[in-house]
Amino acid sequence: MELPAELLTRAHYWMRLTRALDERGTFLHKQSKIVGGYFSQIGHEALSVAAGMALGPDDVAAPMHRDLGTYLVRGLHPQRILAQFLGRVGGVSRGRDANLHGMGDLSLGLIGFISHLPASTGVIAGVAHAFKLKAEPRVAMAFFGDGGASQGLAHEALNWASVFQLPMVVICENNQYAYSTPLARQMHIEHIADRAAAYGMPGVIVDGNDFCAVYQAASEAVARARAGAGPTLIECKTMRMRGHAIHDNMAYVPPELLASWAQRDPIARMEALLRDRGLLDDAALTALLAQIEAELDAAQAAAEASPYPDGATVTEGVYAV
Amino acid sequence: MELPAELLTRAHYWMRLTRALDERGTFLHKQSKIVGGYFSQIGHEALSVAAGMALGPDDVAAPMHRDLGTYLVRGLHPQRILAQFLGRVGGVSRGRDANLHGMGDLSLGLIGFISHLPASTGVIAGVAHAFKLKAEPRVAMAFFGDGGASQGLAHEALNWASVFQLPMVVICENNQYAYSTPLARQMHIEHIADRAAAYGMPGVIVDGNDFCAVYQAASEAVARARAGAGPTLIECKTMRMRGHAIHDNMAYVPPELLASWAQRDPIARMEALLRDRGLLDDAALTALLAQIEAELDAAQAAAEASPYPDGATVTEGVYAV
Amino acid sequence: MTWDANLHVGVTTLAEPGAAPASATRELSYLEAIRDALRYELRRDPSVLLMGEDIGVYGGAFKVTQGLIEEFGEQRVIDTPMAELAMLYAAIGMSFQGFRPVVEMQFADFISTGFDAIVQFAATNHYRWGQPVPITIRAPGAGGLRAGPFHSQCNEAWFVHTPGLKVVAPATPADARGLLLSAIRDPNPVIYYETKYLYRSLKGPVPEGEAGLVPIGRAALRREGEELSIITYGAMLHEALNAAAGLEQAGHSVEVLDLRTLKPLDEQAILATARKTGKVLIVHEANRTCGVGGEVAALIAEHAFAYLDGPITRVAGPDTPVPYSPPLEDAHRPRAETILAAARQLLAY
Amino acid sequence: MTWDANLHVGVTTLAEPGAAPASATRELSYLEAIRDALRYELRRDPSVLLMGEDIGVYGGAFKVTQGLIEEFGEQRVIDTPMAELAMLYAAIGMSFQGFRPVVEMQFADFISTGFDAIVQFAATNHYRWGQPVPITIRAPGAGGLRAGPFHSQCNEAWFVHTPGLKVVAPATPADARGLLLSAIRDPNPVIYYETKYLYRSLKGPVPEGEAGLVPIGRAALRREGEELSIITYGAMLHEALNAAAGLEQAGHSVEVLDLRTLKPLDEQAILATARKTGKVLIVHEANRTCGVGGEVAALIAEHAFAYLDGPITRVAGPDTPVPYSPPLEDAHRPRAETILAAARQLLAY
Ligand SMILES: Cc1ncc(C[n+]2csc(CCOP(=O)(O)OP(=O)(O)O)c2C)c(N)n1
Ligand SMILES: Cc1ncc(C[n+]2csc(CCOP(=O)(O)OP(=O)(O)O)c2C)c(N)n1
Ligand SMILES: [Mg+2]
Ligand SMILES: [Mg+2]
Repeated sequence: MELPAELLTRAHYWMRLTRALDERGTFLHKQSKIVGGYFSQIGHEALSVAAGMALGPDDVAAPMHRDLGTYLVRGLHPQRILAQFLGRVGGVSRGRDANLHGMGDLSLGLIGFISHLPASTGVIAGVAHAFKLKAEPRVAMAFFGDGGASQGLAHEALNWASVFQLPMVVICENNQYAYSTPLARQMHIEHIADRAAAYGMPGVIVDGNDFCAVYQAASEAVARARAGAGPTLIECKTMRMRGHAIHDNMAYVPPELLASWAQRDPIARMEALLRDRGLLDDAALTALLAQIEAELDAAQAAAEASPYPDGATVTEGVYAV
Repeated sequence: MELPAELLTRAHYWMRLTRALDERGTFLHKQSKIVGGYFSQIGHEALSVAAGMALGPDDVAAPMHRDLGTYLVRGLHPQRILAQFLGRVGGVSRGRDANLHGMGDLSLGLIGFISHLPASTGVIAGVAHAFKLKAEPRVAMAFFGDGGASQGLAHEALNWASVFQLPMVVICENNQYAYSTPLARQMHIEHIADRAAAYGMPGVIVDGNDFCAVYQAASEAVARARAGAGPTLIECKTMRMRGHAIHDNMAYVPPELLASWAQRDPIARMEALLRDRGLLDDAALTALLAQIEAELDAAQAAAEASPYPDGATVTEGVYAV
Repeated sequence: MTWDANLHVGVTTLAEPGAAPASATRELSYLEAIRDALRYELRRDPSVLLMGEDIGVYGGAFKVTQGLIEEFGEQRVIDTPMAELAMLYAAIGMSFQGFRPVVEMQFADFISTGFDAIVQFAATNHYRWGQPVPITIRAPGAGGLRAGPFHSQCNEAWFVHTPGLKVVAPATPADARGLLLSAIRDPNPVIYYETKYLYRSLKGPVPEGEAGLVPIGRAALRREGEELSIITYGAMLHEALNAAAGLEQAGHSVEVLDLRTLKPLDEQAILATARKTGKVLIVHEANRTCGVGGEVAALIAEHAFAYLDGPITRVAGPDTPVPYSPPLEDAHRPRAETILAAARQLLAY
Repeated sequence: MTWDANLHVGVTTLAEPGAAPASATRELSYLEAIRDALRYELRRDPSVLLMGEDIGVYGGAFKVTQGLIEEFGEQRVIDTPMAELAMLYAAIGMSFQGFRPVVEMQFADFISTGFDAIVQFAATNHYRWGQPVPITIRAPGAGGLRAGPFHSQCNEAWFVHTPGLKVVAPATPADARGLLLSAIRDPNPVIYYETKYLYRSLKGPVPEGEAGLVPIGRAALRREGEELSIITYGAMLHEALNAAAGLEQAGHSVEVLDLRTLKPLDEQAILATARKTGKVLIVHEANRTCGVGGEVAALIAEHAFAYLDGPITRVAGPDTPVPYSPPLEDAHRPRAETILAAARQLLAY
């Protein structure tokens, strides 16, 4: 099925925005304006944007550290993200949490991430459980990686979702590596989606660098979930195109592997498709990129104008009152 | 393949001993000589004995709370088990651990059980890992239940065993219930063995009440493991014929279900087979039961003669020196 | 010889000193008081739900939730797979959508299996992105029941140390009900340590309705005295009260403070009793080192130093797993006699 | 404004006071000292092996194990799946077959993911059935590196409270090496807290060979003094020494005790310094409530009471997650100035 032009154009914007924001993050880290760690998501734009776009406004997602696109699609403003990266009061966590951690905002249907992978998959099972108990036609979406797949919680949460037949969609982003650990050291199988059978749920394999493929698979799974037909596991095959975090030079990745995935860049593919369908030309792309840079310039200026939190507030907010 | 007469006769002894010891435990609890909890294993004799007998003397097993048969087969003397139940110094844990917990003795290739299910599956992965690292032709065997299958650790340990292609055999004793929780509330699949595919290892389903079936499947898996061909998951279908623990009247189990499994009693089946093959008659059975009672009488007397530990020793042995 | 044959037989009835009984009270066992609180909250607030292993059809390993699935249905009394970590994470997720889940750990000992969900996610969430996590975790803990190392643990100190949690440990039926109501209504994750030993062995008056609410963070002075303060919580309260009664017979006036809430500690009440008597004996069943007693001692040594007339003394479980065999467990668990001996020594200082 | 640009630049060189330098020493960074200990033990004892996420080919998130897989091969330096719980259980199983696994947690913060294996199995096993569990768990902990709530934790108190474990926390390169040798050789599960902050920022003399062994259970007096004792461990030692130097300039004589081992605590050394100076300031980076400082205070308040000339005072991380943003983290982490202020107050008491 061919996706509507409007949707593709929108997706293209989100994907480009995601990459530009990510590159800005990398640059801000080089400038020592972002301190501590920084995670790049280059290569994940198709899957994070597509998964996010497959959800409805009342649905809830728990993206992880490379799902910048999902945060954006769900309406988290780049200004709040940049302020978060910069440790400012205007950041999503008000300076309390680091980089992409803790970027939760339930008004946008976003669960904040913690490091302990794949924690938010468990939380999403609970969100989906709540939807089911309230008989609301809403869907909850979890994300975990090939590394996260080895954690006991991935198993427990998938099992939970299937026992209770919850409206849950699980995006497994198989980007070939968990930090330096290649897939073959993480598991003795080829397809993580094959694990869906262990829970009696459908498992789907898609090309994670193909927006349309991810969007279609995710939309079907969301529709199934919304219809009360239970959870789905979608494995998106992709590649982490940068180091685990910014300090990691990825010497452990065979250059041929990287090179072959570079051929499959999700944005290049999306743009080829758009050009094919007459939805993009050089001028339009140049204009879009300029627009995005302007948006991000403004967002960054606002983020940098946001103050650092006052050290005296360090003990505030531990408890809700 | 028909199993040798000698082996069947030996198995019959172990199964009868297991049941008699278990019944004695129940009786001692009724007499308030055993305090705290007590777990009956009635119905598990075939699988626990068969799995234990499939191992060689240098192999290691981590039986759980209903695998009394495995402990016996590996050479743990009923006297030490009864003294353990009675909290005496002569018990395997010298009075420190309760009922079937902590009955470890590496000289017998036995790992002591902790409550936190399925902990010893993780430990067994490490034992198997050690065998592989040392290139010793030894096998490590884990046991977990249908309840334990829901725990994250079951997933992590199976995955670990398959990633490292360890000489490990996993006996999943699917006895239909975890405490009061029926299988369908524990998982949305019918066969736990189907989860083996999630780890790229063979999954085998056997009738857990049929000694020969379990013995053959376990022996094959042990041989595979010993040959360096990696782990196997064996699901034994059985039924827990008593309450979860002694205080539990099992009101939640449909009586028909119990009745149907009573028809498949593992000892009755073994004895029918033995009679078929001319290896057992009434007189021999009577003699065997009398012999077992005498053995257990002696074991119990010795266990009861063993003193309670001295309270003053409570802090001893926390650390190895 | 048989042990503990009458462990559950002698039922202590505890008057609540200090508080005049509210007009409407009932005599309930500690266990009934917990069940009553659950039922009361389930009726009062449709967002409250229960989750746990075997809590529905079976009514719970200790029958605390008996009858509740019949009254509230399996949408609100949820039998779960045996998966503590997923259960606790799911509770967090439910709380994000308006529920107030009360999660039963079958034994407090199994709380470690779901540890990450509590200490990493639930405890930190409000601080990080401002979203409250109103979940209650019921942890049936402590020993004295010949249940061995994995069904007798007092592991509250792990959570008292972890920022972002609240921890309560009622010692009476009235507090069992009153603190559970408060825990469920609290917008923060609260770990509710209930003492299995007291389930059926302790009865007491329990105020009905809203009158029974016991605020989190407030200790209760169970006995007033002049010469010595015993600070304790949980089942040890009753051992301490027995010891205090013994000391009274010997002419000593002893104060007994029941902490009730372990996090946040009622520093005011702790310091007030320390300043009043100048001699403090801290008693808990949990392992001694880095237990709650250490924290209480440190608070006093810092903020009531000038008032002290003797060493701050602790009576606690020794640093070993809780052993199974009766003579060993008896040597492990503090009793009135152990407390008496320590108190005598401190009084003589 | 940029923060912490020179966090790793200024390298402190610490002379080890008290101990005359052994004949053969080298200047190593704290990180190099850890690596040296690992290499030394891997060479010395074929039963030693390393396990962890990304420790082999990659050399570890902090490059602590860099070069070791090249020297010892992937049978002894094992890259594992991302599964802390299985990893720790596997280590236990390996130890039952003669290995001495050293398990790296990528950050101390992830130790909670494998919690059960440590606190339920490893900690209790010898007490229960007499089988030792000689495993070492390396936990790179603590903050100051702008790493946020999940890469900065000081969670040692969980394990100090749990019977059956040993816990060490070296503060110098010499101790980093010497305590790691002892941890690996110890027949018990030892949690080895290494301080990321010191990895590259601290250098010092490290004795070679067997001479460098540092026994578990013995504190080190880093500075002698008369008026006040600062008791601390980990990165805070250096803040405390700076504070003590500042106090010396103001004419005060301050003693600094480095605990080094947190379980079992060196009670003798703790009580000796408390009795000597009569004024005790306890400093740690970990959250205050129910931290190791509480235990130290309680020990002193019980066993050195008669010698005290002032309130036992604690300076500790406040009871919050470790926040990310520099001004918040700086307000969270005790520094020489915070210690100075508390010490001045106590000296004036
Ligand atoms: C429980 C846990 N252990 C270790 C880590 C440290 N760590 C952070 S990300 C990572 C790799 C994750 O790999 P994957 O799940 O594949 O996600 P990716 O980074 O590839 O997107 C590791 C080991 C962690 N975050 N959580
Ligand atoms: C982690 C954990 N949670 C809860 C329990 C309490 N518990 C003890 S046995 C049991 C049921 C176990 O069922 P299963 O694994 O099927 O073994 P079975 O008793 O049926 O042989 C439960 C819930 C436990 N032992 N461990
Ligand atoms: Mg990955
Ligand atoms: Mg079962």
